[in-house]
Amino acid sequence: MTAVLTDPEEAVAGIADGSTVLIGGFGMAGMPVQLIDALIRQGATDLTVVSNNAGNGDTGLAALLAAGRVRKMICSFPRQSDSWVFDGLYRAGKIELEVVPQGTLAERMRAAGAGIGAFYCPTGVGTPLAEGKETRTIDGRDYVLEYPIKGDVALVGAHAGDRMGNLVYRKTARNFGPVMATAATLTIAQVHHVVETGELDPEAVVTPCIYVDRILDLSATEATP
Amino acid sequence: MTAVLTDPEEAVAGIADGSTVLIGGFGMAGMPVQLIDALIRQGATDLTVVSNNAGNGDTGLAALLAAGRVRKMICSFPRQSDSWVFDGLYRAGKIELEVVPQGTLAERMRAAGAGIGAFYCPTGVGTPLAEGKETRTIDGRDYVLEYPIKGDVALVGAHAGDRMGNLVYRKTARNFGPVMATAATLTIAQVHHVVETGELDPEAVVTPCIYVDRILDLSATEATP
Amino acid sequence: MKTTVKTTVKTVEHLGRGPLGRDELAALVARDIPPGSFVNLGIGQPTTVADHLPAGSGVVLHTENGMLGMGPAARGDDIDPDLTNAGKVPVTELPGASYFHHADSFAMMRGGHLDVCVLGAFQVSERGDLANWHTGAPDAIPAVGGAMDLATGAKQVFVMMTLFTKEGTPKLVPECTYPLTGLACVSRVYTDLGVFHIGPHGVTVVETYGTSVADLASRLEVAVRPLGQEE
Amino acid sequence: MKTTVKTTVKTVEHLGRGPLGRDELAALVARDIPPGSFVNLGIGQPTTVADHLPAGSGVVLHTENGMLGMGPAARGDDIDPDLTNAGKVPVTELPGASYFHHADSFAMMRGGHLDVCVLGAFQVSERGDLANWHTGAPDAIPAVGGAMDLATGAKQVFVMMTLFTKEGTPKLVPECTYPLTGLACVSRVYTDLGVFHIGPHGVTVVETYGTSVADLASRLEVAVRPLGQEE
Repeated sequence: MTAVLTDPEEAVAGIADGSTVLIGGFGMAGMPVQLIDALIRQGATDLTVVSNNAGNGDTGLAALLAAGRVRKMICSFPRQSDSWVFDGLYRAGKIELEVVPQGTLAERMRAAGAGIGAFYCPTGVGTPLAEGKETRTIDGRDYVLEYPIKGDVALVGAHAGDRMGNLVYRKTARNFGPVMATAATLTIAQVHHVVETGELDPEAVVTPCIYVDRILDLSATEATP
Repeated sequence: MTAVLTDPEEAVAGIADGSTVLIGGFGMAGMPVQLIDALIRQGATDLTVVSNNAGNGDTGLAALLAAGRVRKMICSFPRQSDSWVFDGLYRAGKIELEVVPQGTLAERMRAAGAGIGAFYCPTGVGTPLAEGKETRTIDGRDYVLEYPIKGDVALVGAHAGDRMGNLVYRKTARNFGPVMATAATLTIAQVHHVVETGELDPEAVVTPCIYVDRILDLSATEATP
Repeated sequence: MKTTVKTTVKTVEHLGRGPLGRDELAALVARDIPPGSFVNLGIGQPTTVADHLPAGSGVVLHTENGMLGMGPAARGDDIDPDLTNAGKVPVTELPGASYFHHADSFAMMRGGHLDVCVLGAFQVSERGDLANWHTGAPDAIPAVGGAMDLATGAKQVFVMMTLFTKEGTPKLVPECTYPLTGLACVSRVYTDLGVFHIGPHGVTVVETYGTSVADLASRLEVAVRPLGQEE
Repeated sequence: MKTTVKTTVKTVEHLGRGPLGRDELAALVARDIPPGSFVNLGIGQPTTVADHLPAGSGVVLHTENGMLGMGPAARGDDIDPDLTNAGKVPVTELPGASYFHHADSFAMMRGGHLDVCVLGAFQVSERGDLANWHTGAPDAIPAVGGAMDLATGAKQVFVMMTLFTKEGTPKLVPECTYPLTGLACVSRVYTDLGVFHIGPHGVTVVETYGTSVADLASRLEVAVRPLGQEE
């Protein structure tokens, strides 16, 4: 059953050193900023972080990196105009990097959530990102074998949730959240508000409650938009 | 661009002999009955039909089978209390049957729609349905290699569509429709009514218009529920 | 590696009564489903477990045709042809329900997100192999549905069945003779004559109804141990 | 197997003018996108193609961060942090839009459902190999984003680029020297000096701007043929 919490520290309690943490968001849209900040205070270290980017500016994921908590980044696009924290760590040899094509990143997490052992993917064939990977020709087309990425924890930013744990997102802030929620042992979502069970349209629920362990309700700490 | 049609004959025009036809529905929920009836009148034969069941009673898919148009059924559950048409053809050796676990059936069509070449699936390992299939142990668990099922045509029953071709479904009538819509070269959906573009909630669209080639609007021929 | 587990819990032999009736069996399964679990109930007898889940249990029912939060069977005006369970029986929707398509529904199953599924069976082996989709009869038309997906995907597979066929042949067996649904997937077997747990070290009898552990041991080819004597 | 294709269509040499400006190039690409297409425009210069699509073209824009039916860039009060394009620029929503998650969005791409994507490039080879994600410089931090997914998935990949680097090195080359994004995926190359089609029999010049086919042929190491002389 999903726990609905208002205390960010409680929301991230128990995340262990060495965990693989899936962090949603694409740029700032869907980024679970309050959960990341709480994770920094919580102190877990030696983390592998899976996220599309590798932090922007000095806050959020960049702050987690700056605090030295991340051993390895798995992402599609670390280099951005404001990714100076990651850039510095990488150039100093203080962080490992695995670059994965964006769709393969999403599909590998989907595979983890869907119980798929591995899949043949056409993306990246013949490129440096396929080096060392098993390939196979199927029906005349070449594919690379890709394996699931499973998280110990997923931190997801959704728009709203209900008391049972169902989630809805808003516009392109949906991005990686629904996939990551399926791929982690412990899924923690921050939402702008929590509604009573039954208030979300069952046809429009994006993440069913089965995938959500904890919800951090930000409504008490955020100004209503 | 999606064609919105009111004539069932126009909706199924051009389906060729020998086609693989994906037919949505689970029991009667989501079954595209009017499209199947039109396909019977259209006359295409030597079909491979992919659907969860193999027809009920004497109408719909059962009538297509009775008309001798189907060379092969790919389904998860042909045998039902009222599947006498299929049962008779099968026992008479007049139809081929490939039985696929229900989730593997859905995932194989999803793979076709998602450009996945093949995937390692844990379902069916060690059972007769895995016989002759390639297997592999990954991280200590056994998997069977499964290949995509691609349709030449998908016939889907949705609840409503807009003029651009976006679809929404209703309750458990959603079932196979959204997956089949992605997996066929030509996707034809029947809907109870068509609304103006912009009237469907973009957050709640289940099948984006890119997957839909033709919509058959039943509102003129159906009593409003 | 052999480990010895000794517990002070003892098998309960309900001797002053007959075997469990179908309703009693369903109630027993319902009792053992942890509150708040996500559960899929198979077609047929397992479906009746829903009627015995206590109010407020927080158990959420999944149906593989694309719904979480399924309610009881629909009656009268509540019947909606667009809302059925996996057995194609009209059902209802509870607050907090959600709908999803078949690939998402089976991703949920295959991905190990359901806590429990309850299935019927022709046979269960002492290793937990399940046979429940095909009698192997030469004229039978094979039909598997979602049985293999459930057997493979759920965290725990509970089986409900009679312990013996009408002909008196045991259904809890050393090795399944019917075609398999899944390998080493069943963790508990609920029968009219007793409840069995299947673990890495074999079959344990948790309770008996209208019979004793010794009697069951003599009638089954499978080695069954009472609780407290697991090896 | 070699086949000989002869057409009566001739390459158009626009000689009484200079090379195409960036806006003219974007307009040229926009002109060649069939009405009603589903299109993904890459980050940077390709994004500007949207400004040149004629009203009523019915072209539907996809953005890989989970939207179909993307509108123009948002300004002023329309800016919504929850609605951006793949370049993280705030955009707007058109009637008939839909949202989906990242796995669904890239399934749409990988599955071959987009008619056209338009990408920038460092190099394109005569076989249509694309290099656009990495300069191969030893100190560069690799970052691929969705480039490989688009190159692999779209039915047609259009490239927009200058034909030569600032140093005068051709970017349409016999063999890419930069790390590849995709193999044999580019079908058309739109440059300031000319438009090229890449087919199974090599590179054809469709139009030139401020230069001639003969001049381009002399400056490129790739064999380029005028239209009507494809082999």
